[in-house]
Parts: sequence; C-alpha cells; structure tokens
Amino acid sequence: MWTEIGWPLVVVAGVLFVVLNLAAVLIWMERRLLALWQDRYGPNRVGIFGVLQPVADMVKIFFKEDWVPPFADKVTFVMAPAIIVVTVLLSFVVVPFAPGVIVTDINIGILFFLAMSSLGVYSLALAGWASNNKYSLIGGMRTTAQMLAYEVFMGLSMMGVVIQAGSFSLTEIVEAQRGLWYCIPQCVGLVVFFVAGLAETHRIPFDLPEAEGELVAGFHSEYSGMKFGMFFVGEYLGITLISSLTVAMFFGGWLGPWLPPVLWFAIKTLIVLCLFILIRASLPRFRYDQLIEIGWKYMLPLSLVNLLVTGGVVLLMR
Amino acid sequence: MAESTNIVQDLSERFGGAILGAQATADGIPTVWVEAGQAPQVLGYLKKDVRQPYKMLWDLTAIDERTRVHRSGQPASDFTVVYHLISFDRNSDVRVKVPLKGEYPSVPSVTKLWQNANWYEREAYDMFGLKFEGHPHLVRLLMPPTWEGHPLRKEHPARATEMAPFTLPDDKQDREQEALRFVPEEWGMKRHSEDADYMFLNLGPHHPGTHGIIRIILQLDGEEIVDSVLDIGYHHRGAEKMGERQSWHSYIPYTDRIDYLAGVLNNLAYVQSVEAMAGIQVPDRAKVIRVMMSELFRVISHCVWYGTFVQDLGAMSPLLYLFNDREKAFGIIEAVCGGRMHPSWFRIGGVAHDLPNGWQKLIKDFVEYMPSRLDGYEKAMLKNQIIKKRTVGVGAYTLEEALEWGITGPGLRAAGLQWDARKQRPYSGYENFEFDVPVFQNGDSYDRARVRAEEIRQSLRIIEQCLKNMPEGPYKSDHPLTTPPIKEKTLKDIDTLINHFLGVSWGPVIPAGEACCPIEGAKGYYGYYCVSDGGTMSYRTRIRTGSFAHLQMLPYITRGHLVADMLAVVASLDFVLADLDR
Amino acid sequence: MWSHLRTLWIVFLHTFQKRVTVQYPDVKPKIPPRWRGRIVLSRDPDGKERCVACYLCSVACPVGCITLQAGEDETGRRYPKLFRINFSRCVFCGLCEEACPTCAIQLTPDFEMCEYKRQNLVYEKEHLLISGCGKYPGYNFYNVAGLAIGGKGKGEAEHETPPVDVRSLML
Amino acid sequence: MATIYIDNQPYEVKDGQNLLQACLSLGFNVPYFCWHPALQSVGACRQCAVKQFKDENDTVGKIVMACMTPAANGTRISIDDVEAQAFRARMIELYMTNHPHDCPVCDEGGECHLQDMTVMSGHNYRSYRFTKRTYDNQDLGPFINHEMNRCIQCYRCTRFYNNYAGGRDFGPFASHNHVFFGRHEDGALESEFSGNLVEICPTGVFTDKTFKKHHSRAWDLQTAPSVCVHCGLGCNVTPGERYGELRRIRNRYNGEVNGYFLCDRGRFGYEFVNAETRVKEPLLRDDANTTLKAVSKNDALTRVRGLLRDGKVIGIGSPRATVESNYALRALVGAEKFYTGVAKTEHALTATMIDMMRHSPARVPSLREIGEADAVLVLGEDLTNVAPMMALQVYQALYRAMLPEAEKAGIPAWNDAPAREFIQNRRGFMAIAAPADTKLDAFAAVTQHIAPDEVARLGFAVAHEIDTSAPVVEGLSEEARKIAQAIAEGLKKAKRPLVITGPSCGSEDVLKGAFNVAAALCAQGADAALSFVMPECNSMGVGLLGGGALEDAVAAVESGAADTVVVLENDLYRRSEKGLVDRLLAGAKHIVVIDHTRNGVLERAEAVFPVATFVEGDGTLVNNEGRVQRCIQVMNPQEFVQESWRWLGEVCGTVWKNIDALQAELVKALPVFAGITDVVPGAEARFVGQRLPRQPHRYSGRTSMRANINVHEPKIAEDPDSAFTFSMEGFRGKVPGSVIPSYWTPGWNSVQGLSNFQEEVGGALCGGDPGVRLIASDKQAGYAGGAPVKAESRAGEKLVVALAHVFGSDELSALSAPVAERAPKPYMALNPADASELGVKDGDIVEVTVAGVALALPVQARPGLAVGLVGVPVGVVEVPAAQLPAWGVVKKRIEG
Repeated sequence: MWTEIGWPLVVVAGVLFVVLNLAAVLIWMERRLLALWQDRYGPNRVGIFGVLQPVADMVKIFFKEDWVPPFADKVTFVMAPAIIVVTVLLSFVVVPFAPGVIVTDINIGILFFLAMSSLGVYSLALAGWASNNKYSLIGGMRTTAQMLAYEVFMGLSMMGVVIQAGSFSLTEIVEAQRGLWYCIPQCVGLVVFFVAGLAETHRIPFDLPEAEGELVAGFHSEYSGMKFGMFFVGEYLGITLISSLTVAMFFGGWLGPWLPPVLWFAIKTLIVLCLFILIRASLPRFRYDQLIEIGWKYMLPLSLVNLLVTGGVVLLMR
Repeated sequence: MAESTNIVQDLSERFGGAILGAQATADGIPTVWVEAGQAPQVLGYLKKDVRQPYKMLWDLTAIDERTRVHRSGQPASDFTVVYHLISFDRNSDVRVKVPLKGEYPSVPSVTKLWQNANWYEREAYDMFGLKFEGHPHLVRLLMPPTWEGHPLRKEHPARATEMAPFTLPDDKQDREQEALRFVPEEWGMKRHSEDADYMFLNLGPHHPGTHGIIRIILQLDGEEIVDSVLDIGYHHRGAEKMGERQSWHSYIPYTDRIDYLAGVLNNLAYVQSVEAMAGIQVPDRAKVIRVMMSELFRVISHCVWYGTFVQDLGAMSPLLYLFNDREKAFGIIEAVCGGRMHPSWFRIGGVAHDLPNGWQKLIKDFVEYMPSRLDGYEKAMLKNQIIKKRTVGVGAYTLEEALEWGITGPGLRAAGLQWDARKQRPYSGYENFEFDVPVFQNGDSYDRARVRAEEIRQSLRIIEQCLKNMPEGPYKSDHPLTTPPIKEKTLKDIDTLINHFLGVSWGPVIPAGEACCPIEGAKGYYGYYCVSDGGTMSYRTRIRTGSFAHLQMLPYITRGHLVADMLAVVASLDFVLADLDR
Repeated sequence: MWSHLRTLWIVFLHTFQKRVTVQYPDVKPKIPPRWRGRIVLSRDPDGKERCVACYLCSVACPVGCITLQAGEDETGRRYPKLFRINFSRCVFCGLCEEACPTCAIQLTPDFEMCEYKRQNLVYEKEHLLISGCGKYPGYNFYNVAGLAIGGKGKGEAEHETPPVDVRSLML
Repeated sequence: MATIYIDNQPYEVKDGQNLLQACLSLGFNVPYFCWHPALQSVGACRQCAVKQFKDENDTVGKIVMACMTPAANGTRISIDDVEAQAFRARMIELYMTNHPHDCPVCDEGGECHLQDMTVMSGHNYRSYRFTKRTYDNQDLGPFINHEMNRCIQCYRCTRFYNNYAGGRDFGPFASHNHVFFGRHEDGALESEFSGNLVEICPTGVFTDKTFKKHHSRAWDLQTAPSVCVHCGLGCNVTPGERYGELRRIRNRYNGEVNGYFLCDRGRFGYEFVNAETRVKEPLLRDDANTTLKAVSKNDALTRVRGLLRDGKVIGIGSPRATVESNYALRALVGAEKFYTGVAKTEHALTATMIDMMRHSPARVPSLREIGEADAVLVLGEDLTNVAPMMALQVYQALYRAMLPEAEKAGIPAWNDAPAREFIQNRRGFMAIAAPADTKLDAFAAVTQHIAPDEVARLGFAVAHEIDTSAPVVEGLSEEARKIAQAIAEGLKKAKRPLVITGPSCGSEDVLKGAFNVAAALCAQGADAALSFVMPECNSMGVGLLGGGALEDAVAAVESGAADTVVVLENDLYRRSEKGLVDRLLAGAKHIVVIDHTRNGVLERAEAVFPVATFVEGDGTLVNNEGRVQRCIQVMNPQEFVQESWRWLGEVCGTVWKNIDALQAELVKALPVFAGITDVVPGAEARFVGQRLPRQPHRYSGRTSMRANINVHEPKIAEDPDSAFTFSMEGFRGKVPGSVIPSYWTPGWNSVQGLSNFQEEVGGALCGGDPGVRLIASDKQAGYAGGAPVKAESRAGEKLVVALAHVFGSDELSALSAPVAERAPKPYMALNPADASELGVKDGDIVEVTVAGVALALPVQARPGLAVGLVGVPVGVVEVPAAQLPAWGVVKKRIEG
C-alpha cells in the first residue's frame, strides 16, 4: 500500500518540489554563471550571494498585471504557457534520479519523453499565433520548423543508446552503463542529442524563436507577468530535463562511487547545466536557415550513421 | 592645388555661361557656382566624363542665404544647394553650388546620377522646403510628416520655448499615429506577389537590434526581405540649427553628441573647420594631444561596435569584455578631459587643458593591456564559424556601389579602397605617425568587421607613438581667436583676460568665410561644413556624418536576405542614431 | 566545431579573471580630479566668497542653466546676491568653470545628485557655496585686481604701486 | 566725392572727411579710442594707425593716424598691413600696462570699447612684467562712478564734458604718464550731461552708478526702442530690463533728435518704474468707503463698467500719457467730454504754439537743426533746466557757428584741437531774455533778466527792429530799444537764426514776441527757425487731440453735467491749482483713476486700474517739434499691468486687437495723426519671416531665471503690438532705424557699434532717423499783433515765477532716488534788492501765498532774478508750474 501509493506520491511531490525549485535556482545560477564568465558578479544583493534573487523575481512576477492584449486570441493565449510547463513536467515522470526514485518507470520512457517534447512545441506555436503579433508569429513559425528538423534526429540519436541498452526504460539504460558510460561508445549520439537538446530548449546558438536581437522576444513578446513566468520556468525545466536525460543516457545517471546515487545524479546534471550556460555565454546565434540546414544536412545523416554503426556493432557483438 | 584650378577652368570651358563663377573658401576646396538648370549636366560630367572622375557625392545640402551679409562675389541667391563631390583618383574634392531664387524654389534632382542623392535631397526638402524636380518620392525625412515649417529656414525658431509646450491630446495622438502608418503603395511596393501576401514588418522604432530609435519597415516574403524602407529622424535634435544659435565656442559641447561614441573626434572635425576660417595654426603639442585623444576615442568607438556587433549575432559576453576595455580607456579620458562620452574638450586653437600629471602611465598601461585582449576577441569571435557563417557574403557591396552610395571610412576600406584621410589627407600632424591602413576586398559584413578590428590595433600604435613623442610647448595657439586663451595667463594678465572675457561671452568673431575640414572619424569621413557671416555665431553648420550615408544603403544591400541578416548588416555598418539624425 | 570549442574555452577562462564590477555604493569609484560633476562655488584663501558675479559663467553656459545677480557689499566687494543653477538642464560641459576668471565656480568629482523631482535640482547659492578653495588653492582675484575693496586700498594689489599724487606735476 | 584706395581697391567717400570716418563709413574695422563722431579727432590715442602709400608703386609706406589724415582724393592706405597691425597691437599693449585686472568686476565689461579694440587689435599676451600705476577715485555724486585706474588717457571725457557740454568742474590733472581726470575735489558733477561720460568713456572709468546697484551685463538686458518721458523733446532711449526690473537707460541714436547724448534726467530718472509706489493690481474702494483694496481684474472691470453705464462720464487725459491712451479715453467718453488734463493757461499756450507751428513762416527745427543754427534768441526759457538737450544743442550751435572761420583758415572741422585753439572763446551770437539767469547766459552776447511781460515786449521790439513792418511796442524805454537793436543786429547777420521760446513764462505774448522775431527774420530772407519748448513728453500729442481745459471739466462736474470722472495718468495736483482739483474730486460722485504710480488723485479714486509705464507698454508720444515717436514695450509687466488704452478698450468693450488697430481708428477720427502709422513697422511686419528680438543672442540664464518657480520653462510671451518678440530669436540684420533693438554688431559690443547702423558715421541711421513729423507749416501767418503793455506792479504783492530744475521739476524722474538726491530743497529766490527791501537774508523763512497755496520757504538771494519777482522751484514746492507766474503776497515770517 505504502509502496504502491505512498512512495510514488512522495516521489511525485519530491520531484515536483525539486524540479520546480531547481528551475528557480537555475535562474539565479544562470545569472551568476553568466556574470562569472563576463567578469561581473551578477545578482548579489538579495540574500547572501543573491540567492534569494529568484524569490524576489517570483514576488515581482506574481504581482505584475495579468495582461492579455486586446488583439490576442484569449483562450489560446492563456493556455499556451500552461502547455509547456505541463508537458515538460510530465517528461520528468520518466527520469530516474536514483534507483527507485522515479515517478513511474515505464518501459517506454524515452518514447514518452519524445512524445511530450513534441507536444511542448504546441505551446510555443500557439503562443506565437495567439499573440497576434508579427514577431510572435515568426517566432512560432520558427519553433515549428525547428521542431520538425530536430525532433527527428533527437529521437534517432537516442536510438543508439536504446539499441545498446536494449530498452526504452531509462532506469534500465542507466543500469546498462555500469561498465561503461555511453558517452564513450555513443559519443556521436551524445553530441547529436546535446545539439538537439539545445535546439529543443531554444538555447543559444539555437534560440531563434525568441532571438531577442531579431524578433524582440519572439513568441512571448506579448507575454508578461506569470504567463511569461511560465514560459520562463518552462525553459529552465526543459534545460533541466535535457540535462537529466543526457546524464541518464550518456553519463551513467546516478552511477558513481562513494556518494549517494541521487547526489551523483545531481552533480552530473549540474555540470551539464553549466555547459548549457557556458554555451549561452559564448556562442553567437545561427541563422534560421542555417539551423534547419544543420539539422537536415548534418545532424540527421550523422544520427542515422550512428544508428547504423551502433546497430551493426551490436549485431556483430551478439 | 593646380588640380583644383584645373577643374574650375575645365568646367568653365565646357559649360561656359552655366558656370556662374568660382568662390574662394578657407578650406581650399574648389567651389563652383552653377546655374540651376545646368546643374545635373555639370554634375553628370564631373561624375562620369571628366578624367579621374568625382565619383562620390559626399554631401548634398543647402544654405538659407536670405539673411547673409558677407557674400561678395557670389551670385545672388535666396537658397543655395551645395554638392560636395570627392574624386578618390585625384584625392581631391569639388564643391558645386547652385543658387536659387524665391521663397520655395526648386532645382533638378540628381537622384538619377547618384543613388544616395535620394536621402540628401529629401533632407534638404525637409529642412529648407526646396523642391527637387524628378525626385522619386520627395517626402520629409527627419521631421515627422505632421511637422509645420522647415526647421533650417531662418524664420523657423530654434528653441522650444518659442512654441507652446508640447501636449498630446487624444485626437492629436490619433492624427500623429495615422501619419505614421506605412502605406506600401506610396513607396511603390506591392502587397502581394504572385503566390503570396507580403508581410510588412516594423523593425523599430523601438527594437533591441537597432541600438536606438530607427524604424525599418520590411517587406517580407516569409522571412526573406523583398524590400525595406527606412524611417529615420526619431533622434533628430536639430544639431545643425543649434549651431546657428550658439557661439562658435559654446557649440563645442553639442558636437560631442553627434557621434556620441566618438567624443573628441566630433570636436576635432568642428574646431578644424573653425580654425581654418580663423586662420589658426595649432601648436604641435596640441596637435599630438588631439591625435592621441582622437585615437583613444576611435578605439572606444570601435570597442562598442565590436561588442554590439557580436551581440547582435547572439554572442553576449564579448560586449561586456569590450565595455570593460572601453571603461579602461574612459579612465584615461576622465583623467584627461573630466568627462566621458561627452568630453567637450577640444577648443578653437587647441585643447581645453594640458595633459594631467601621470598621463604617461595611464596610456602606457592601456596600450600594453589592449593587444592581448584583442587577440582573444579575434580568436573567440571573428574566427568563430558561426560568426563567419552569419557575416561572410552578407550585406556585401562592391567598390563601385560603395562609391555610388557615399560609403566612407571602414566601410569603404572593406570594399577594397585603400583610402584613409589620415594617410591620404593628413591633418593634425597624422603624416608624422606610422600606421597601416587595413583593407579588405569583399565589402561584406565580415570584412567590415575585420577592418575595424584591425583599426583598433593601428590606433593603439598611434597612441603609443604619441606617448613616446609628445612634444613640449603650449596646448593652445597664441592666435587671438583661440577661445578661451590660456587660463593661467587669464588669471593674472588683463591683456589675456580681455580676450578671454569676450571670447566666452559674446564669443570669438570668426572672419566671414566657409570651410569644411573633414576628418577620418570612427564611422566614416566626417565633416562640419561651417559658414561664417563674420559673426560670433555660425551662419550655417552642416554636419556630414558617416552613419547617414551608410544607413541609406541598408535596403539596397539587404534585399533577398533574411530578417536575421538585416540585423547582422545593421550591426556591421556601425552607426549611431545621433550621428544619423543629428 | 573546433572554433566553437575554442570560443567556449576562451570564455571559460574568464572564470579565473578578476571581476571588474565596482560594488557601488559600498565601494566608491575612483574619480579623477578633473571630473566634471556637481558644480560648487568656492572661497578664496581668506575664506571670502570667490565669485565676483561677473556673469561670464552664465553667458558661457550653452544651455543657459546658470543665472545670477550681482550685488556689492559695503566695502565695495562684489558678490552674487543670487546664484542659481538649474541642474536639470546642466550638461556638465565645464564651460562655466573655464569661463570663470576668479576660479570661483568649479566642477567637482561628485556625481551623486539624483532627485525624483526636477524641481529639486534647482540649486541656489546656499546649496552651491563650499568652505574651501576647491581645485585651485591660493588664487585670490582681488589680490590681482585693481579694485579697492575692504581691507585693500588702491595700489595694494599685486604688481601695483601706491596711488599717484594727482596734484603734482612731478613724476 | 573723393576716391580713396584701401588695399588697392577704390572706394568713393564724402569730401572733407578724415580717413577714420571714411573707413568706418565704408564698414571697415579700424580700432580707435579718442576719436568720436561728435567730438571729432585729436589724434591722442595712436590706435587708428594705418599704412599710407604715396602711390601704387610705393610698397614701403608710412604709418599714419587715420583720424588725423584727410581722406583726400587718391589717398592709398592699407588697414590690414602687418606693420600697422603690429603698431596697433603694441599701442594696446601699452595701454594695458597700467590697466587693472578687473573686467569681471567692471560694469563696462561686455560693452567696453577698450575690450573690443583689444580683441580687434589681436593683442592677447602680455610682455610687461612690472608694476602698475594707480590712482585714488573720487566720489562724483549719485550718477557717476569713478574708477580712474581703468583710464587710458584718451581725453574723451574732458573733451565732452568741458568742450562739448560746457562743463567747468571737471578736467585733467597732473601730467605725463599719470594724468588724472576728475574734479578738483569730491562732489557731484555739476553738468546736466554728466551721464554721457558713461557712454563717451571707451573704458570703465565712468560708469553708471544707478546701474551698478542692479548690475547686469549687456548680453542679459532685454531692450527695445523707446522714448524718454521726462521732458518734451522726445529723446530716444534704449531701456534695459532684467528680472522684471528696469535696469538702466541708454542713449538710442536718433540723428534728428538727441544724436549721441542724453541729459541726466532722462538717463537716471528711470527708477520710478521700479518704485514702491507703483500700482500693480486693480484697486477698488471697499464698501466701507475707506481704503483701496486689490481686486481681480474682472471685479474692477465690472464695477467700472457699471459706473460708466449709469453715470454721466467725462474723461480727463494727460500730457504724460501716450497719444493712444488719450485717444482711447476720448473714444470712451466722446470728444466733447474729453479734457486734456492741463490747466487753462498751459492749455491755451499749447494750442497757440501748435497754431503757430502750423502757420509759421519759419521752420520748426529738429534738435539736430538747432545745433546748426548760427545765431540764437531764447525768450523766456531756462533751456538747461526745461529742455536740457536743447540747451546742449544750442551750445553746439554757438561753437559750430565759428567753424567756417576755422575752415577758412585751413583747419578742417574734424580736426578738433586746432579748431578749438583757433576759435578760442569766440562763439556765435546768442541773446537770452528770461525772468532769471540761466546757465546758458555765460555764452550769450546779450542777457536780459526781466519780468515775463517785458520778455514779451522785448520780443516784439526785436521783431520791429528787424522788420519795421512788425508791430510796434508802445512805451519802450530807450535802454530797452538799444538792447532790442543789438539783438536784432546779431540775428540779422545770421544765415540760419533760431528763436526759442516756450510756455514757462505762462504768457502768450512771449510766444507772440518770439513768433514775430522769427517771422521778421524770414521776411528778411533768412532761413529762420522757431522752436518751442513743450512742458511734457506728450503735451503736443494731447494738444493735437484737442479737448477742454481742466477748468472746463470742473465746470462740467459742478454744473451737474457730469458725475463720473475718469482720470488718465494724471496727478492733477501737479497740473493745476489745489483748490480747483479738490473741487473737481469733491464734486464727482465716482472717480476712476488709470495710472501707474500712487498720487493724490489716485488716493481719492473709487476704482483704479494699474497701468504700464513707458517701458511696459506700447504707445506713441509727440515731441516739441511735432515728431511722433514710438515707445515699444521693453519688458513684460506684472500680471495686471497693461497700457491705459488696453484698460479703456476693455472697459468700453471695444477691445482693440493691438495698437495698430487703435492707430488706424485714431487716424480715421483725427487725420492730423496720419503719420502715426508710419513710425514703426506694424505688428504684422516680419523680416525674412522673423520678428525682431528684444534679447541679445547671448542672453543668459534662459533655463534658470524662473527655475526657482518652476523648472519647466514657459512659452515666451507674445507681443501683439509690435514686430518684436520677447526672445533671443529673430532677425538681426538691417532694419529701419526706429526698430533697432540694440547697437550690437560682431566685434562691436560697446555703444561705438552704432557706427555700423549709420549710413555714414555720425549721420542718419540706415533707412532714416526714427519719427514722423505730424505738423507742416503752410507759412501763411503774418505778424502776431498786440504787443503787451508793461504790467503794473501790485502793492504788497510780487510776481511769483517758476524756476525749473532739471532735477526735481519733472514729475516722474523726481521719484527716482538718484535724481531726487540732486533736486534742490524748497527755497524762494529773491533778487538781493528785494531781499533787503523785505529785510531778509539767505535762509530766513518767507511766506508767500500763491495760487491758493500758502508756502513758507527759506530765502535764497539770486542776483540773476529780475527785481520784483519771486522764484520758486516748481515740482519741488507744491505750486504747479502751470499756475505760474502768479501774483502772491510775500511777507517775512514773524518768529514766535
């Protein structure tokens, strides 16, 4: 009884708590890290080292006027930010934080993740359309095109891992890495997955849907207050999700000596998160057509080749 | 000089009666008066047919002559249109003046001769009410379409207190808004192609990618730019009009605010023109101080460009590194000038103060510090594949096109012309310095960037030479029109105090004349065309800036590109809105 | 790809650089003495007002933000009865300091003068006058000028000889 | 015409000039100090050095002083020659060796000729390192501040003060390099023209002491063309305003009127504008009928409209109010109910003078023409005290009359020092007949101090001596006839003789006598001129408007024909007998006063409208020669203050859009004023689309002056009445002389910049001198008949005559503290013979009852006063000038 209902509830609550808070902390962390790499301090006034900055941000964002532009499609406009949060949160269902610390260890975890991330695109596309703003619309269109390009090889890049592990379940994938983390044999898959992850989360150099310097803020130009906050949180949740998955699939998940597994998972995830932020601090942005080009012309063939080779090797190994 | 007399002679022989005479100016630029009807022919000859042609229309402006007193030897004229042409083959200029009579006279347009005449003629129409016959779309450029009057006409007031305080009731707001509506048909644009509707996208007036208030109206087919129209003037402050309302001396702070990233470079272009009219020779020390501070400002201007350029391409950190470098330079500038972006530090006849004690160390530290930083930016950014992908071949123009559109400065050197005023027309003692003029061939965004990146290094070289070779001597000329004279003397000698007193109050009386002594600014070949009517204030101050010319070309070089490229090109042009609108 | 990694690496190296942010207002920035900030009216070495109300600062001001009215005390010394600077118009160009023939008006390295209301940026003489010489110690205009003021008669300024006897035809 | 060559370019110049005049007239900048267009050349300062060449082949040339070299035909010079330039710079440097380091504390700074010339010469860095010579200063009275250290020894001051203005208490002291200019001891400068030293002195030795109290720089003063209101001559002035206060008066050049100079009354009498006694708000008497209280404009207007609707209204105008204001009152009450506001005698005299001007065979001269007369007869006027600038011109006339002799001797007129040496004390012929001695007596060939009726008889006699067809004077003594003969001889020799008279004697016969002299001279073929002195600034204007005398107004009130009186800018107590005014004020049920300053009449009013003074409003004044001139508003007055004509327009509901509209209506009603619309360009006039700026282009503190009230600068006030704007912006090119806001041109910041606005230096302003003459004579009149018989003396009574004082006799200037300081204390002048007859000595109190007023005054024995007369200073004592002369009982006060 306890294990059937109670534990999952604890896990759900725990995951929600950790993940949502992590998103908040990430806001602070990203700002601090960006500052670090830009020779600045970043937020350091609210609380020690500015750690309470997210709280201040939250308070501010909650008290902002809940504004829906009169020209927007109201229902869709309000729904769109909810979709992204919901889909990303649902994706966390399949992430194994430690042995047993998983909301539900379904055997098609990866497929579930892929399904959810595809759904997430609706949020952005709808937001861009509902805003009834040309910049938002362009942002939404770019999201869609980006999704079409990247969903494909993201899935394919994960298939190498799946083939090697022989399972869609992430727990099993992690367990399968006890000998060797897949980042070595699946290095190509890792790169492709990571690139796809960047694109998936609309991070530099693939932040085209919001491309501040071009589209002002793209799909969420018209959003403010908590609705904007949801996009914001959604983005950080997405980053966390991709990082968790990267860790789970390529860096052995919770595996590691001495420390408790959850901590290992957290540390690894954090490092990947930092990489996300370092990339944001460093790289310029691709152009829209270049992004698509990279997706179709380089990443897709690469992931296919990777899949073929992996498949071949696995077959041979058998 | 022989060359210049030749061109006047050549024109007189060829066009006979259409040439109404030549005028001597303080800057030595041959100035020819041409009868209005024949102006396009004369200009066409100068552009195309003459040996070593004057290919560039560097400036086109007008003068309201109606209240001018000292005009002896010039044809009668109520308004004069002034064309300033440059021949890079000859390395020489010619100024063509067209006298016009009447309240709102008209003159044939030269837009068919030079593409870039378009904006200049619109500006002259906007500011003076002159009609340019044959102009494709003669509407206001800088002032809002609802504006009444033409600001640079003498009867138009300069100060806001001459008019009622600004209010914006609803109905007026509606009218103003309506006036801003973009009607593609007015610009000869179609709303639909054969298979699609075009989207008209307002980029600006408030847009993070434009670094200020400018409106670019894009005609989009998907994300592809079919055409675009620039709506400028949001930053127009009437700087030229202010020149007619301040004394020659007290106008200096206003020049800072033209290309506000390049501080004293503006001062220099202005005071050089005034000094030419006044006949002031600047002492060597002042010259070298001027060069040193100018190059320092060139460095910081390029730093801002560098940072924002890569930022517009999405890289966010270098901007902060470069602002940090700029801050280091500002440390020197603060110590020397007391100000930062608005140094107001050059004076007619010299500079405001002598260099402060310990300036050598500040400069030395800076020139030692910068090169390694520049290496880093080059490796991290200019050699980064994304940057290259985003900029190589984007917004490219050929040298011919550059000349056609009046591109100068780094933009011209990026298109393959080795022409730098500091080398080709040395002023303020630049001939005594060793430095290279970086040149690239493709005229695309990437080459424009590389020219500037390299120029920073060359500027540092010059600064280092200033440090090593700073001459002793006075920091101001002993010419009586030097304003104000040396302060130490003012404090104890009545003889100097009197000159000081009148110089700062009524202002120096600059002899009647005209001069334009341009400089190689951070954003192009940049000059103040000053007309003195023998008074304490300028009769007309024309500010020819690089940004204006460069931005006019934007629609031309972005056709067929994507929206994102527009931002990349904008960033690579390096403009400042205040420099554009003045 | 390599270029990207190099970019990442170069940026990553900044982890070990010194922060450049000045933690204002906890840490005050170092401002050079020439800095053109808040304008003050200084006093001469004997503690008297330096300003002689000559109006040169007001006329030199490009934006016309200085206004004053001259007065004269019983000893014949000129001083400003009124001295007002509208800092909401001031552009801190320093032309007033340069114009001042007595070193009275000076721009100082104080830049902290923000207000919520523009009206509060109108400074009267009592807000401007400081107790010292400011940047230019030692200079006393009346020691140089020929005017007789309280405590200093004709011929007692620097480089002056005592008044001549006008009744005499001799030298 | 002569042709001279400047840098080998030929120029046409007028004959008989020196090179400096010629160059300046041609618009060249040649520095100079000692030369002045009115004082001519002495060659003292060595500043106007130019290079002169023998011929076109001469490249060496020699340095000459332009002011001392005739601009003869074929003269070749170079102004910009390097050596000449260096010479001028060295001269400046020489002047600077002793000049104190005090521009910042010098009132002259910014409008200093020395500063201008220093900059023009190009000298800026000093090489002299030794000590400076110093002087002690003098206290020169309430008008002039002395700062001798600034002197550059150009001698302009003494040449003006002594030579030009005839002053005697000033001059150079000491010698060689320590020449000193001042008085023999501290004390006020006696000359009535001392104020001109301020403008004559090229540096700051003599500055305006009244201006020093509220000192502003030239670039901060808001100015507009205006006209002096302190006597009837209508000198042109440039008032300067700052912070809503009138700061000073400067001369405004009008070649036909005052030229370069002003009298001290006009220059220093302006403080009444800033006085505490000004009315600044509409006042109404409260219900308790006790005090006047400030009310809103609407309340006042409503009340007064009510009074006017219900009452039988008459209007009393004023000779110190503008033509427009008087006309507006006339329009309000109707022509037949309009009274001029002056008492019967003066009213009649004014009418006579106007009539004489309309028909006189002699010219009515402008002030300039007075200066060109070669013989002068003054009948019954003390010009120095009544019309000072006319006295100054008469003094010039006497000197200039001798210049032809000098020229005959080969001395050009511009070569001042030798000309004066040649002329010495010889002067043109002048005769003065007046009840008392005058300052001009010293220069007169014949002086007569006689009773008014005898003045008249003398006039008739002189006329008869000139032309026997003129009326004969009965019972003339032989002695008197001889005098008349002598005067006649003197006048007959002259080509341009001039007769001056006026209303001071209160006698129409004096006017007639003078008229006959002028007529007789004309009959003899001379180009004679006849000039009248007018008592107040717009006496002439009111006279032309017509209307009854004050006595008629009293009659109207007392007869019950009127019960409401509107008094326009008129302190009636100064213009008529006290009892008469009291009767008027007591008889009227309602009194409405429109005035700018509190006075006795105002205190009795039921309603008061605050009015603009001459610097706060627009209006025109007609001077003694019938020249109508415009005062253009200089400063924006307080909220409620506006011109009388505006108030009157608002009262009657027919508000004139602007002064142009009123003038158009005026001209329609009274065609005699036809010229009034041509005085200045109208309010709609634009110059290249621009208005004319009142403020200099370097006006400072624009964003700060009002910042203590509100940091947001308001829109500049609009001026509906003139082409001027209350702003720094506008047209600064050549404009008609009547609307030149200030004489500033680049590099010429001092008053000397005026040369750039003249057709030739010292000549008319470009586009003509301001003002339009309203009266032209038809030359129809014959001799005036009826020479008076000698008046019988009355037992126990003496004829009390008015003694005018330049400081004190004028109503408004007396409100100005510095002028008041120079005004005399009340006194009674007696001939020593009369004094001993009465048994009084100086300082004893004597009582006299005259015009219904009992006065007790200390005696001053005055030998110059005719025997049998008593002189009292008008304006200082309570008796109005218009009531004099009058018989009064004089007795010594019995102490105890």
